[in-house]
Amino acid sequence: AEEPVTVMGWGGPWKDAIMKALADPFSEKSGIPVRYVSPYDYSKLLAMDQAKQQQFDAVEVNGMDSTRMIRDNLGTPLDFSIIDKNNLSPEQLEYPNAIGACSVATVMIYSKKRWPGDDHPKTWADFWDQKKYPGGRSLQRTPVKTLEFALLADGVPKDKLYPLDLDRAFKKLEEIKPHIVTWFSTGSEPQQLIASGELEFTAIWSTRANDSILNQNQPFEIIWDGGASEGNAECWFVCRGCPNPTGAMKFLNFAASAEPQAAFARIIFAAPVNQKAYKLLDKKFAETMPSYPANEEKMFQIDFKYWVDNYEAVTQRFETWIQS
Amino acid sequence: MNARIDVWVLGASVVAVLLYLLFPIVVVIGASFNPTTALQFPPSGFSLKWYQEIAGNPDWINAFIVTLEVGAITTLLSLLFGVPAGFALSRYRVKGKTLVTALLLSALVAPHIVRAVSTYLFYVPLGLNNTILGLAIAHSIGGIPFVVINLGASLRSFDPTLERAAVIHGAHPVRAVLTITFPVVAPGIIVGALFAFMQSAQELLISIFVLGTLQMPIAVKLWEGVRVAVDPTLAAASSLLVLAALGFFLLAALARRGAAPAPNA
Amino acid sequence: MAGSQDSGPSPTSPAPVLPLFQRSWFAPTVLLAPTLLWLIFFYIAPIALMVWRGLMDTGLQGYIKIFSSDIYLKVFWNTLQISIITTIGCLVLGYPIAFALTVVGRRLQALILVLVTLPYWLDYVVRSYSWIVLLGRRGLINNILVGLGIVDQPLPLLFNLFSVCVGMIQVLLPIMILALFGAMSRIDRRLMLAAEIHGASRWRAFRTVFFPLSLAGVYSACLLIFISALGFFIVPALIGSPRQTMITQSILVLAETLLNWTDAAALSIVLLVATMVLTIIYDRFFNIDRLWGGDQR
Amino acid sequence: MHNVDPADLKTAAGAGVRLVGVSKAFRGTLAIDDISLNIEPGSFVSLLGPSGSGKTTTLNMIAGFVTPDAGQLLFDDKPITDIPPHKRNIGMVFQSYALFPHMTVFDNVAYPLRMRTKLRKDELGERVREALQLVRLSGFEDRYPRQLSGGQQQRVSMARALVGRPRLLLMDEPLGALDKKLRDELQVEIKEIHRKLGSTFIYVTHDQTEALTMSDAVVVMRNAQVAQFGSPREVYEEPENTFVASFLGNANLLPAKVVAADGQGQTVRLSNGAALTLPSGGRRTFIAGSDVMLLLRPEDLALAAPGTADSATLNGTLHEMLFFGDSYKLIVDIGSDTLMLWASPREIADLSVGAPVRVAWDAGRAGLLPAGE
Amino acid sequence: MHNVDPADLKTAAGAGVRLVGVSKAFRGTLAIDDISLNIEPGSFVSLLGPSGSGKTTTLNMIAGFVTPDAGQLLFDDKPITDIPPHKRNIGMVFQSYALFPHMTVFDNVAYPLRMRTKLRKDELGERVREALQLVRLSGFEDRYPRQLSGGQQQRVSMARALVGRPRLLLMDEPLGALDKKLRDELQVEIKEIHRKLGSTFIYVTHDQTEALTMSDAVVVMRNAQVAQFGSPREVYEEPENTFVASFLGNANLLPAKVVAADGQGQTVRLSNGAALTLPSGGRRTFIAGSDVMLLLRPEDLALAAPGTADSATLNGTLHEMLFFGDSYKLIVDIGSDTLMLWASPREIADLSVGAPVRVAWDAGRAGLLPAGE
Ligand SMILES: Nc1ncnc2c1ncn2[C@@H]1O[C@H](COP(=O)(O)OP(=O)(O)OP(=O)(O)O)[C@@H](O)[C@H]1O
Ligand SMILES: Nc1ncnc2c1ncn2[C@@H]1O[C@H](COP(=O)(O)OP(=O)(O)OP(=O)(O)O)[C@@H](O)[C@H]1O
Ligand SMILES: [Mg+2]
Ligand SMILES: [Mg+2]
Repeated sequence: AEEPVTVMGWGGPWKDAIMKALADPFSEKSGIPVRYVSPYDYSKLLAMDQAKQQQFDAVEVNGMDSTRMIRDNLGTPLDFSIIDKNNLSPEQLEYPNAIGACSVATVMIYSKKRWPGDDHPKTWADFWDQKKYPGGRSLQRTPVKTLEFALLADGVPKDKLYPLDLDRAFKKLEEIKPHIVTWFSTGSEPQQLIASGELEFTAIWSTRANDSILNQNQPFEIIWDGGASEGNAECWFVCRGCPNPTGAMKFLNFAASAEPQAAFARIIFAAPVNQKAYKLLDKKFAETMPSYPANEEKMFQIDFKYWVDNYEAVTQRFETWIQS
Repeated sequence: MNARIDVWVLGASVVAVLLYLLFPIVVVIGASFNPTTALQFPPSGFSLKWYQEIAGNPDWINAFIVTLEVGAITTLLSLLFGVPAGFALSRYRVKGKTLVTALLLSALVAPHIVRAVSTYLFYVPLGLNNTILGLAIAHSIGGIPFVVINLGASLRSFDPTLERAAVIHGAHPVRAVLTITFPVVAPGIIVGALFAFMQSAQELLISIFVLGTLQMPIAVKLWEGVRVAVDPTLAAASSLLVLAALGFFLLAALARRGAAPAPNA
Repeated sequence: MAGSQDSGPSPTSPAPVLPLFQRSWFAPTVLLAPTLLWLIFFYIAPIALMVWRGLMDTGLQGYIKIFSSDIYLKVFWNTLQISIITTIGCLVLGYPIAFALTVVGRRLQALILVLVTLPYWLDYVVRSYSWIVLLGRRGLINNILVGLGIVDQPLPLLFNLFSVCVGMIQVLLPIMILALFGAMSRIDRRLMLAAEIHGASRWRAFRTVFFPLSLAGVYSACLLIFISALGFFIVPALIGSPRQTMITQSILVLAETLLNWTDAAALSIVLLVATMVLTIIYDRFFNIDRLWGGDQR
Repeated sequence: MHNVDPADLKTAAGAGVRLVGVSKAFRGTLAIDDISLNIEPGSFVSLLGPSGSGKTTTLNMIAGFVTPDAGQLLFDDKPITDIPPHKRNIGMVFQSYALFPHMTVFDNVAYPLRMRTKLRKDELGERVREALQLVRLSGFEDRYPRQLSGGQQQRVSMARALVGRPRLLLMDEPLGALDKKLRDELQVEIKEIHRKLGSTFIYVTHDQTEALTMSDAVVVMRNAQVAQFGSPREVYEEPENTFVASFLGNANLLPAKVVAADGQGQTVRLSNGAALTLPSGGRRTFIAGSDVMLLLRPEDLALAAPGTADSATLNGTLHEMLFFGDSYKLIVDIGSDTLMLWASPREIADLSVGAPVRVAWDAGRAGLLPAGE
Repeated sequence: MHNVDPADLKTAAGAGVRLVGVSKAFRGTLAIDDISLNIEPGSFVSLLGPSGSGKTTTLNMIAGFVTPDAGQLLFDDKPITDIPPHKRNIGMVFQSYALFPHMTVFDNVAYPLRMRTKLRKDELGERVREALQLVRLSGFEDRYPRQLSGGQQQRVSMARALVGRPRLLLMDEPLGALDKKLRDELQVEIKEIHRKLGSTFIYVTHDQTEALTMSDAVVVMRNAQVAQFGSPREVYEEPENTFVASFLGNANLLPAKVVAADGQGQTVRLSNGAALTLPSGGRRTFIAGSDVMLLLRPEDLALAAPGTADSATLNGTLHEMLFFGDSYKLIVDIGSDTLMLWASPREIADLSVGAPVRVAWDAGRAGLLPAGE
């Protein structure tokens, strides 16, 4: 039999989606079995690399970790004799040694039950306005995106965000701090809190927002304006020193193509980077995707280069601030 | 005894504490029947589909099996190392007893993330990563203190005259300890073993690192789900675990019926 | 009733007298050595190696950072505070139930024990969801309070120190109860009868006889709970606020998010050393021997 | 030796205790079987009986530690359940001592005083020392129970029971672990305290001499039942059955058949053929032909001068002779049965095992009991 | 009653035990103070003494549970440390029974057999049932210790010690919790077993009658020391000091002064002025003028016919008369001192308290002891 490809990524429903949309059809087609390993843990990938015991062949990492992988050169140069560039769209090849996998964003959602009319919150400035829009709100416990939201709320235009004006951002954050119900750290927390009525509006991952609205019928609506898009930064890599690079390339060739990307998006709402996939998606559904051009326009792109360089220092500052 | 205030107060506080302890179980079991993907209590309807999903998903079944395997070996190792240590610490004047104790107890707090990373790196040359045994060894570090402490507490009340009686009637001291001391303090050892198993079953980070590529114990399975999205499968899996524990207790109770009678009639 | 074994008169000292083991270094060495080696090899050595590598890479920088930043002091203080409250809470809630276990009939005892240990099998993560159901702004308690008009604004019960303690106590209470029950069931019940027949009301018999005799068990159970509480991270992360950040969470951020293993290891070492120091202080006050069944005085 | 004047002791009225048809079973073992007793206020009652006959259980029931399965317990004519144990003003010596291990001897003994009275510190110390002196343990105040020998622990338990001058004292073999000498001394003390206190004493013992010398009434227990309840003299001199007769003191019980019974007395024939005539008296009478047991107490037997032939003597051979310190125990073979009697060192000077002897018996003190059982 | 034929028992040679200058202190309390003893193989030695005198500690030392602070212990002339306790082939009855709570009575008793022998299952059962029958506990095989009364537990402990037919049997008050009747029966059994087994028996008791009747030798202990070591007759009839005299049996000890001492005998004067002459014999002699104690055992005293005047009588008044079942105990006031003696029911028929009485004494059996302890 063929040597299996080991893939590391997020678990739970994410894993189910990967298996159904990518791995199973791939195995069926190529005869190469896929072993999917979760949970996603970048530090583990790093530990394996340090120990020269890399066991993951292909990984799909988030924007921040993509940038780190590229910086630390943890990937293997892609073999375009196996990967057919023709099946890809240019957006997927933005980063070296990587192929764009999916596009996610962090957005604001609000309760339509609470603000049924047109007088609903529309911007981060509204989110900050506790007087006009009282109610439970939450943000993610990370400086990435949160500081950007604060600056947007303070009136900084979205193309002038970077390099971040940290003092200004923290000053603005100080205003909202007493009104934050919770600083969530897992994707499921805001979902639960919406369901149990604790939150009226919140920052949330677009995938989870769509799951709540479309699958759980929560009466919420996404505000794309001022959303934080990861753009094309969430990528597939083939790991340095992995046991089965050839298989991994074959897998990437399949996974990055349009049809699996569309299938994947349908299941887990993670938008395709491969624009060709939009042809396969229902229009109405496509409009809920962060990489849908109309939506992407309204959002800003997270500058992961900035973040990778400043992550530790800003996180320390953010943690000190948040804990006080 | 006739009804008395103190009995009522005690009874009421017992019921209150039990309600507090059991409340999460009620919520989780309730939520596991919710028909939609939301974790919701009280459930908006009744559906067994999350249970069906678990039954039909080999991942969950494997997770249960892995948890059992790791837990069993952990318990065994904890007993193997914990029982002699507990015995030595409670019976002998040992130099540096405080230090040994401190070392044992520190294993309970040692941040798991640090143990996870360091154990992973340490295991690489030993080839213990991705083995059930490797994880069980790592978990035994947290299980040993439980065995030692519970055994120590039991030995404290053990009447040493019993051991003397055994030795004088022909038992080699080691045999006296095995046939008299250990059976008498067995409840303490069993509680320690139970704790050792439980801490293994709930441990997360070391499991993620050491057992990463292939298998996944139940705690990791639950955690990875939660990090992305919560749906009632998690509640259903948790409920099954609790029900399994309950079933285990019932079986144990049935097995004990007719065996040794009550200790204090 | 008639003289059971465990409390018969035994005037001679309970010192270790197994004659085989009279060469006092031999047996304890044989018994302890494997365990110590095991711990040193699989627990101390990996951490020491990692710390050593860190020192090689970056020197003492990590430690300097820890002791010069307020944030870690604050985190240490949080950890201490939460652990103390949790320990006291567990003791207050666990003592009556452990006591009740010693007086009820055998069947009821078995039932309560099962009910007490059952929550232990519930995953940490899933059970914190239930506290949202109970304590949230739209949770059961607030719904009742607001519904009855006792308060007009929902009380902030969730995502604060209170909820963290509620969650942690619920997790650790079974251990506390079992540890206390173990200690209490070794107290000779006839002593309570003797106290009552000599004029003590039940309450005073409890106070003057049962309670002092249970103290040794209380101390060791508290140490166990306190030390276990020090290492928590899921509960404060899910139902606490950032103000209740505990040390393990900080270590997690360093190790998992920032990939700064050197500092993470340094912080862990500080935590480990602190634990050892606490244990030694405990020994000073309460005599660690009690934990192992040594003499009471 | 006893410097404490028990006249100091405050006199409290003794409590009356009544058991009505009380039973108790432990998982199938009947420990108490339908017992009724009426214990007069202020009396000294001993419970006597073989090991396992239910003495401790009876005491525990009176203390309220064991709930009867059936029957009623009255304390001063009130059902006992109406009074919580600590208000019953009882003192108790436990068979297993039940000393508080975390308290010194002093604190153990002071316990009832601290619970029941508000004595000043010096008065309290005085009373405790007094009690310890009574049990000969002055100077042991600061020891812990585990530093005492068995007998010393028992005495501390007794001091604790006595110190509060309770209305009812329950003592479960309080002198069981003591040597004869100390036992004798403490028996005298206990009687003295009983007299001065006026409390009711219920005293479990397995020593019949103790029961007979100390008590106003003796309850002989057997197999969870009361075999006989009466004054020491009654139970000793007029036992109701062979069990009581042989349990209390030594008894020669010889199977016999009544051959004649009239106003003058009853004549019985032993299995070795000898016929004996008992004068009529207060004892039980049997019709001619009944199978009976003839009770001859060793102290009513004596060696008769050899050669004298008399209807009140029995012939036999000396089978065994045991040294008992103050006397010798003789076993005499009279054919089908043996007789036991005591002889002083002087009397046996010229006797040896195997020698023929004649035993004289006191017809007026012999008794007849129903045979069987 | 005893259907088991002890002749079945295999004869094992008894072990010899020697203590040479042994001492032991517990935190300042001297429990054993420089004791030397030589216990012959196969003998039956009783340890007798007041509560707390060190009996249990001595036994524990022989068993090897307590290490002496000083001195040496020899077992069959080998230092005891050379033989580990479990190989010493000892049986032991513990003062606190020390039954294994998790085993049934059967398993408790079978324990030594399982440890020391490889008996077949049926043989084992046979031996256990035999041992239980000896202690009258047939039918209790399946009970757990906590379901037994105090006395029943003690008997199980005894069966466990006996069942293995050990070379040395240590018994710490093995009959302490039993009633007189059972005690008498079991004493006979124990002696019988001793005879058949040929083992050495070391027997702690607080009952001097038991010690005197059963033993080949008696060790009287006092305050951690040996007060006297000798045959029962020696210690009873020739006590070395007043402690031994009064501890063993009843003793009338009268302070006296030797007024004359020659080959014929010694004459002493009591504090009430009466002079008594003792014939010379094997006893201790004192020079004239010494302060001594005159020892008169109650059994050597008797009521003399009133009116007879004799140098071997003492005059007094009857002070007290106590019923003892088989006899009456009389206390006679002779001025400065009191005398205790026994009388049969017949003798006291016409006596009442306060009456003048004459007490005859047996000069040949009286003894003199050094005064002052
Ligand atoms: N907890 C119990 N479970 C079962 N049987 C019991 C229990 N307690 C006592 N018994 C039984 O009840 C009977 C009476 O016991 P009790 O303790 O009253 O005897 P006792 O007269 O005090 O004897 P002793 O003189 O030996 O102390 C005994 O046969 C005993 O075995
Ligand atoms: N562990 C101990 N700590 C302190 N003193 C002790 C200890 N064991 C015994 N003693 C003391 O040593 C002395 C001798 O005790 P031992 O038990 O040998 O007496 P015993 O002769 O068996 O008395 P009893 O007839 O009352 O059982 C006593 O005064 C006792 O208080
Ligand atoms: Mg009893
Ligand atoms: Mg003793």
